[in-house]
Amino acid sequence: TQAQGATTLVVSTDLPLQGGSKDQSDTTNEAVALLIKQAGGKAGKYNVVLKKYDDSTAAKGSWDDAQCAKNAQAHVANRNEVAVMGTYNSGCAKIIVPVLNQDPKGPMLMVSNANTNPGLTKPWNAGEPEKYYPTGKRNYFRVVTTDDNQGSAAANFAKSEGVKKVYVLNDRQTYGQGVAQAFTAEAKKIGLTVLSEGAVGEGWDDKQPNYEALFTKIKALSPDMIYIAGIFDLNGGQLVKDKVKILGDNKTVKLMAPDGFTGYPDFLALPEADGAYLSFTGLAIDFFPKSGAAAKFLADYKKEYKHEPTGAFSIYGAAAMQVILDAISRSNGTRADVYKKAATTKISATKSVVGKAIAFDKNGDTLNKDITIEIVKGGAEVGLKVITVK
Amino acid sequence: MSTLLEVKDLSVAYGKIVAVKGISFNVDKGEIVTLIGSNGAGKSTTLRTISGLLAPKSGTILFKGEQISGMQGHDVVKKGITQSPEGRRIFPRMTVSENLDLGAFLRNDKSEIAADFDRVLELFPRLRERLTQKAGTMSGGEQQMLAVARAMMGRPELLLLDEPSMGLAPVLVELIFETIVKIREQGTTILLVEQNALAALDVADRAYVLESGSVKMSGNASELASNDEVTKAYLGG
Amino acid sequence: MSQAAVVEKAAVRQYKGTPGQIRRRRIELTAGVVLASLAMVWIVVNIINSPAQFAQVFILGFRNGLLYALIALGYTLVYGIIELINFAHGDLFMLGALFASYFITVWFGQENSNLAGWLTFLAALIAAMAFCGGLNILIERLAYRRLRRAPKIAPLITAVGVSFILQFIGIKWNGSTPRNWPKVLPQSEFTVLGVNIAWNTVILLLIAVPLLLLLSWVVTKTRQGKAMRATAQDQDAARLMGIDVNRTISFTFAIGGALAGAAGLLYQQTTGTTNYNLGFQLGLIAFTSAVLGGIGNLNGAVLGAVLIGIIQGLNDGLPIALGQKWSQTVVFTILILIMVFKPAGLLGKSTTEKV
Amino acid sequence: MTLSNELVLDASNISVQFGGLLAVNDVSFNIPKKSVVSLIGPNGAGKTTFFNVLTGLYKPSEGKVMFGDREITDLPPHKIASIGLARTFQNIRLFGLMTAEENLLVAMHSHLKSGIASTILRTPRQRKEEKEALDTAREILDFVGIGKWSSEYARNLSYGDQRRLEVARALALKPEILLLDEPTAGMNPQESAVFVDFVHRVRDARDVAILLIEHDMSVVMSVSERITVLDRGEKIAEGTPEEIRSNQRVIEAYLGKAASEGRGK
Amino acid sequence: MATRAARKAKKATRQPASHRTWALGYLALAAVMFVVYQYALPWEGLPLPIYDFLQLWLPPTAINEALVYVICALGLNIVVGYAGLLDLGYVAFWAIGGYCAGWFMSNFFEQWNFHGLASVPTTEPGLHINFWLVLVIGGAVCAFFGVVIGAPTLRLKSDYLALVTLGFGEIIPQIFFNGEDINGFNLSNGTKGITRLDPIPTGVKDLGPFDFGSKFVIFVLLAALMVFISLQLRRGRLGRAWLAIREDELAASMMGVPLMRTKLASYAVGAVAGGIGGVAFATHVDGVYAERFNFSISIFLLAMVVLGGMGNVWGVILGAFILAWVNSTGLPALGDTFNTEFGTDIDFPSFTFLLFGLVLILMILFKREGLIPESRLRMVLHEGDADEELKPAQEEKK
Ligand SMILES: Nc1ncnc2c1ncn2[C@@H]1O[C@H](COP(=O)(O)OP(=O)(O)OP(=O)(O)O)[C@@H](O)[C@H]1O
Ligand SMILES: Nc1ncnc2c1ncn2[C@@H]1O[C@H](COP(=O)(O)OP(=O)(O)OP(=O)(O)O)[C@@H](O)[C@H]1O
Ligand SMILES: [Mg+2]
Ligand SMILES: [Mg+2]
Repeated sequence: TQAQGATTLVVSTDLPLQGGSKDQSDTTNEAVALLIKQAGGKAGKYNVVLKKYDDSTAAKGSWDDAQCAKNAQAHVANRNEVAVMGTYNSGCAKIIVPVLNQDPKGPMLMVSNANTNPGLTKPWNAGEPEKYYPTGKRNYFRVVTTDDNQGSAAANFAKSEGVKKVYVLNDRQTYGQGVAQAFTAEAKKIGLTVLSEGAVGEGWDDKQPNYEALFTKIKALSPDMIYIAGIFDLNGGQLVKDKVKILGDNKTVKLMAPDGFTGYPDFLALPEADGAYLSFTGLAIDFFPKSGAAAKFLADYKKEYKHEPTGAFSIYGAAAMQVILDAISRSNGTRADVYKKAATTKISATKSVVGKAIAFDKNGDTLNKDITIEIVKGGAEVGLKVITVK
Repeated sequence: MSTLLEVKDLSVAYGKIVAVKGISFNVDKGEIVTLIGSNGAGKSTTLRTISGLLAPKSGTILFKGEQISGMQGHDVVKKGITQSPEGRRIFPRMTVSENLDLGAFLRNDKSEIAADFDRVLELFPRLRERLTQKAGTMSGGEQQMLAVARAMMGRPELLLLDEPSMGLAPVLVELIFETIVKIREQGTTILLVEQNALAALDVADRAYVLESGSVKMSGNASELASNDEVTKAYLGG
Repeated sequence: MSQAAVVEKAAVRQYKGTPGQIRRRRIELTAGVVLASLAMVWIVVNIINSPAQFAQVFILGFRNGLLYALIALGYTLVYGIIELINFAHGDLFMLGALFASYFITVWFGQENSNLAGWLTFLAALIAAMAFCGGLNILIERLAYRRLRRAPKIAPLITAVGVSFILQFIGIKWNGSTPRNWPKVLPQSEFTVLGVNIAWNTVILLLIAVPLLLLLSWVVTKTRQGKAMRATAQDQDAARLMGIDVNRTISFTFAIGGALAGAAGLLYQQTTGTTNYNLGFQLGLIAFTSAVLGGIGNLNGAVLGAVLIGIIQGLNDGLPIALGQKWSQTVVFTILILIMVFKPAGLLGKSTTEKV
Repeated sequence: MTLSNELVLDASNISVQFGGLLAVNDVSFNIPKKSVVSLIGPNGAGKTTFFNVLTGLYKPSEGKVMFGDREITDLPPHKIASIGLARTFQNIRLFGLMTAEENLLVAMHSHLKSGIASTILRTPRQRKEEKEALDTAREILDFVGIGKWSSEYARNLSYGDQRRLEVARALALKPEILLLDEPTAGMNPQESAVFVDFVHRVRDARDVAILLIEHDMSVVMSVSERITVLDRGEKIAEGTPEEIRSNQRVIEAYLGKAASEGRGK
Repeated sequence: MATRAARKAKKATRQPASHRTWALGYLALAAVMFVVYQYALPWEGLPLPIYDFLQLWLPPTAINEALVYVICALGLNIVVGYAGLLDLGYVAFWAIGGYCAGWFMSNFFEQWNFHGLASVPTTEPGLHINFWLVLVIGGAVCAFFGVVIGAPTLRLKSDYLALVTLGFGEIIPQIFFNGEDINGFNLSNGTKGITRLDPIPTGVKDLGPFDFGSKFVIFVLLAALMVFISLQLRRGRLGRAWLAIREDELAASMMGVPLMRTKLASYAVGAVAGGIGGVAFATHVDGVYAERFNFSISIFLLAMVVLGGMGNVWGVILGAFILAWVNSTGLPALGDTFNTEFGTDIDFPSFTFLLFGLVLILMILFKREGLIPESRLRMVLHEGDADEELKPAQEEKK
């Protein structure tokens, strides 16, 4: 009954607004707000207003599991709320999704712009993904593809570039380890020598002042390529600088990183980044079509806020919100209906703010499984090719 | 004789507890004045206030006519007042000679300092034996000697001694009182707080008897020593 | 007392402790020797296995250790004087690094290693030291001074509060993600016996070592140093000696801060990266170094810091080691072992209380 | 020596060395049951150090300490305390933020049995034990004359009462020997005189032997049955107060002319 | 129900009047909140403004989370407030408790199959043990680790001890953080965490994520248990020994108090609370994540103990509650309200560091004895105040 007669519905974002992810989350919120504003604050016949939730706390300075639990309850408790855009961290999603799923008036829809852990939607660890959906209904969707896809695409690309021996590093986070695991597995399968030990390679500690000793060790193994599976924010700049310092430039020993390194002007500005290969699970900002909705949205964003978004994830936030608005507009305005409509979302490439059509498979994963391979040249990401994962 | 130190209507409180309640007294140049009184009478509190470790609640302290109440401790020392405090308060992790050195912290006259150094060691030969021992490991009495010696190193005009004979062996108690007289002869004025009232009255010119934060009696030391009330209460007679 | 007895007494054995203590010490010694020899075996195996690599990572670790040392000294100085574990110190260092970055790159626009860059670097050294020293004085004045007589834990919590505020400044100034800066120190290296040594390591050494020497001269030889040591042991007694306790404490915070400023600049110039939470991690390591060496002891802080730097370097960079992700665990395990065998830190002296 | 009773404590050939300094040099010393004996000597003679050996705070380089027929040389301080050797401190060391009776209850720690579980559950046994302990504590406080302060914080008591409380706390250990280190320091002669009576009362009513370190000769001479004199770590004399008073060596090293002339303090 | 248990408990203990008042107040408040959460909030007829107000300022999950902090802070209070030992790594116990819940109440160890009175069907793979037993296990494991950590280190002097506890507080969480592959063994699932725990069996109903009303009661009772244990111990033989050690270690040992054993006991008892809090917290968020257990949480807990009033359980409860609330709810709700009221668009989360820092500093400067100080402590702290009142006159002169 919560939507009875109500024409104003609440849509929310749930992101870490404090600590290390703050900038990224802020620009995401900006993009989402802009999208809603451009839609005139409407989704079909409903008025929509945006509410921002913060899943981080001051004491911890990063996403906080208890805060996620609290937000989950708050989403459900907020009588007019019908959908959540988020979260940024897969761990947080694992706490929120089951609660939204069991919402007595729901389930409530959640669309993420950044969760890449496969287990949220498909079999991965024990009990996954079923344990996140106690009611058996699927209320969770994401507009980015999962870690496993891009790791294997990267391995294949590396082989095609003549790489024989590769050393894998990961940022010790869920995302980085997932990509590293997929890369390592695929690399071994296709006959590359993986110099690092273990299924996910070696973890780097983002709190270390520098990585020269680490690369000195790696140098002794004389790899052809370093695969850095992780997020640039986790001291990736230092890592790349020290890689070049010890192992030489990215022609001598190749460097490759997943989309956790894309869309960072800071990274591209580094002289040491030159020649590095990047992969992206979708399109990096620089790859957005130079015309159409995506280009326009980016231009509008810059005009509205006078700065660039921190990364592609921010624009993907707007894309996720597009999905939500689309679902609401086709729904009867109740939670129980909105989530159902999301499964049938189809946003065409011309309308999508990320320049690619958006639709979901039965798990809630995006059908968009293109992995773009790029190279850093002259301070910009330059596309090399697109690998489509089967 | 000119008045060196003048305390007027001094009150000092620890939070709500008023430990010194409007006492007045004065010390003339070249005198030995003693404050006696039972435990908790406020003697040490008075000395701590003169030295600037506590700020008075009300009242004034004049030193050579200049107001020093409320001055910071180090400024008071600069004016020429040093104290050998109750409980010794030597620097435990420094050696004996470093402690003595600090006694002369504000002085710059190297040769004079060296002379004074010798002088105090002459007075307390035990300290000379132990120049490199960490002060904190010395025996109670040895620490007491050090505290007095250290205060003397400041070569003050007014020396405040808070129970200098506490914990000293009888021979040394004698010695300390002899020393007090000697110091005075060299031109230092002394304000002495003692439990050993008999000995204190013996060397002092004048005395004030403190009780629960107020001056109860005052007068000539020898007169007080023969006063019945005083004898009964403080001299164990 | 007979003559014989006196002679006999002259031969009294040096005090060794009770049988219980001796037994315990023997167990500890054995354990210590076993652990130390395991460590030696590990080191020797690695040296034989890859000598050049060993030397290389040793030097890299040593350089990080020097940076830790500059921060650790600030901890130790402040602890030494008012027994406060100043949690905000690491964050002060972070602000120092940020200040230096802005000074060199934004305000003076230097991006390359040339004469102008060099001069700016020297100016930045002085400016960063002044900036952090001044800031530290201000912090002491506003946040800690009123708590002089409060139980130790009160200023400790205040320090946490200050740390939050400094991080707030950091996040506003730097942004929430690591920022990369150009360096004006030369990035080239020279090779000695197959080991690469960066020029900036040499520069670091040339700045850090004189600073350390200067500091130890100040503390052991000057009047100020004397005042510091006296204040550390008994503030009231120090006042009675004519020492201006407040000024002495301010001075201590000033030099602690100045060292953090220097460390900030040197850090920024060797790594080229700043982050708002930089101070947290390095502060933790520096604090650990200070305690490892014996808190309050200047030489101890330097020794502890260099040791931790080297251990981290070896652990990160040797083929037969646990690897970087266990770096923190290795450091703290070693710390705990040393504390067990040497409870007052490497150079600290355990003082027994006299009753 | 006139005292031929049974010994409660027998320390033989104790030496303590700090670096190059022999602070206690081959001192043998004993305490007969229910006696009051004193240890005097110039400053730095080694009295406190010797005391610390008896209470287990320092371990001697040489020699051994027997308590009855048990050797206690190597026992940790808390064990020695719990088997019956209690002390007070040269500088008062009460638990200032605990009430007077709590101070006593702490000292009874080793005599109480209840563990964590029974304390949480307040078993009948635990409650009985606590009640008895509290009664004992109050009784001792009454005995030393500060019963009315039993629930006052120790730090709020006056100096003299704090001294009493220290003794009371030591008595709560049910000691066979009570060691007092300069208990009258900071008292005026009047208060010291009261203290002398007090010591006698304790000895008589509480069945303990008392070892006293003291510089106040009027106190020492009036309470001690036997006096031992240390100088520079060595025992230079031992005997009754009269013997000590007239011992030339003691006069020279310690008492000084005035004292020997009978001026007491 | 909550009150009856408490009444019984109270009879058994005969706490002094003030404790009785506080306990009554605590339980009465808890009862009111239970009614609100269990019955008023889900009631459709509740006026929207009240509903919104409660959801914004006092959401049940935030209260439950705060209660977990209360439990842990009470444990830390035993170590820091009672025994006077500075512990900078208390989060390690929280972590161990949390992983006990993760290991024994989920399908994480799918390779093993064991069911102990669990609330899930026996067909579920993994170790499944009844929540109430896991509480006991968590507490016991933590007590064991408390002793293990304490034994080699408790002879250290205070600040060295603080550092060693800090070391353990860093090592143990890092083992969980890196624990996905320890020689091939998956101990903790690394940063992915262990998610979805078994519901809490109560005999009537199994409690899942939505039953915060019932979980609230459980947490209230666990906290009450910790209060009870704290008060009972404090007023017994061990509690006195702790206080004595806090006051003067050397004198305590000379009065027959065995230092090592007494300190270890405080560590062990404190650790039990950490373990219980850890298990409770895991069920609260329905999972365990290695990233939670960092140094800042240890410090946060310490701040709760100090700000509440070291040594006074009621103060600690209040301190923990307030800080936890400010952190999770107060600051964001304040920002929200401000922005809606004044139509501004201020980025409040970016000021939380500043506000939080100011809260800590101002509290210490102006209310340093804590919100509800222990009477003993008030004395020392006021002594400082007194000097301060005296000092300014001098300092201005400078
Ligand atoms: N730091 C303090 N805080 C609170 N009260 C104090 C403090 N110091 C002293 N007092 C109180 O002030 C009063 C005077 O104490 P003071 O030390 O001046 O006495 P005194 O005459 O020196 O005694 P004594 O002969 O014992 O040294 C006493 O009642 C004492 O309890
Ligand atoms: N830890 C130590 N290190 C070095 N010397 C010490 C140590 N402890 C005591 N001494 C020295 O041993 C000697 C004996 O000290 P002790 O404290 O036993 O003397 P005491 O007889 O109690 O003297 P007092 O009457 O002055 O208290 C002193 O000279 C002292 O300096
Ligand atoms: Mg006094
Ligand atoms: Mg002595």
